[in-house]
Amino acid sequence: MGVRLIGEPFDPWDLVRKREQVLPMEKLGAASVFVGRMRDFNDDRDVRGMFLEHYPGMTERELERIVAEAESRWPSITCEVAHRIGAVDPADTLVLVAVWSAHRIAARDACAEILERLKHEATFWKRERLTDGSEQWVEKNTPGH
Amino acid sequence: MGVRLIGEPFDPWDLVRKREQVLPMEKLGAASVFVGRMRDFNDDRDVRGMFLEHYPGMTERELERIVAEAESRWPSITCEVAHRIGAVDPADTLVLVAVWSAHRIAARDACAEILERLKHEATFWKRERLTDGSEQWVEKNTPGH
Amino acid sequence: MTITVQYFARLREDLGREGDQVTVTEGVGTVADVWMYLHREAPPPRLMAAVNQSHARLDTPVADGDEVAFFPPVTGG
Amino acid sequence: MTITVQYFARLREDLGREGDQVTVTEGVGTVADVWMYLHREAPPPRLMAAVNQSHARLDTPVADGDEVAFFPPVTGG
Repeated sequence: MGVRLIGEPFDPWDLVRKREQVLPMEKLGAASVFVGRMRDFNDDRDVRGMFLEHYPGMTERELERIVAEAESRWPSITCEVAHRIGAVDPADTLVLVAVWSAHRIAARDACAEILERLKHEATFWKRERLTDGSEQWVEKNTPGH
Repeated sequence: MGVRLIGEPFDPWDLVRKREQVLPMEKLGAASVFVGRMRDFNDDRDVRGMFLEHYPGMTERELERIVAEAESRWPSITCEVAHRIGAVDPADTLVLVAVWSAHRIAARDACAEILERLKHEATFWKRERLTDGSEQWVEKNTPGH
Repeated sequence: MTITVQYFARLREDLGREGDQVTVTEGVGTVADVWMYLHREAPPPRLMAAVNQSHARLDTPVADGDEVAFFPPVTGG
Repeated sequence: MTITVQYFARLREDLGREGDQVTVTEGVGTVADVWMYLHREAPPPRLMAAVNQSHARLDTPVADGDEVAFFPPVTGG
């Protein structure tokens, strides 16, 4: 399991590649990866920037719990999860969920499940900065399934 | 739409990153990527290598049709699909399906749909080389949903 | 009984502080009781809570030394 | 009517050749007819086919100049 909070811009594909360098890739026929990025719009608002607040200590624990529960449900998987914290610009990566497995169904299902649980359980809160300089908290995430 | 057949080992994350350099990433909040690799086992067989035969002309057309139909069903998506052909070693990437969208559900659903249709419609055939030197054709793909 | 309370995100801004300290001898047995004791009103709708950095419900019991957090719905990912 | 036939994968190996040429004046109207004409037996189970590089069924019509392909179930990805 790899879970990390990152306070500056990062390249998700670099994280994925680095993790693969220490995995037995000849055993892992499937990799399912989700990358979420900051858009410069949300609903009908133009968004210029964002701040990602978290609950130090609890956020890491929640991410580790979510991944551990996925690994217990799909024992064959290997996971890498990263989440941005702090001040974020449009197009920056907010979240990476990468799941490797021998077979595609476990990788795909576990990747989707980890992302949905992260979005509804992990203690992050987004505050948007709009083009007029005002700021507002995002009220809630949209359901994913 | 990007669809390509590749005759030598390639880094799927490099392809993804290069494509992103020409995409409006501040509009694309979600990227869903699947990478399939050659395993050194299949069912209970140890596999030493593989040859990927295809139908030149038709294979490209089928991939383009599959992607075009996904883009018509999910109009917001952008896709990159690559598939290896020829002689392949364990851990080599066989297939990349990357889908970008403003929202995660379209990206995830389209990525899964393109992969399943590719596996059951695109004209590729795998011949495995086993550890005793014998070769055999893979009979069929396993259902993905 | 002493309980440390933390607030996050919009709730922290609305309340104008990062946390509170609760020191009581009786009448505070659950997460909801902690909120009521501090704010003299029922917890607002959609309030989320944690006890010792694990998600909790309003009827989750609290004990001496616990860290209780209140926050709005999470919006990560 | 002239039809170019191609075989792929295991079928190509089993037949020992990459393709056939069909030149007939009548009696060959569908993909199944092409197979029957060339092999004097019904198409084997799970045989797949294409006409002019698009997936076809055994009852898909064929016409002069068509490219017909026969192959086993695909196994890409």
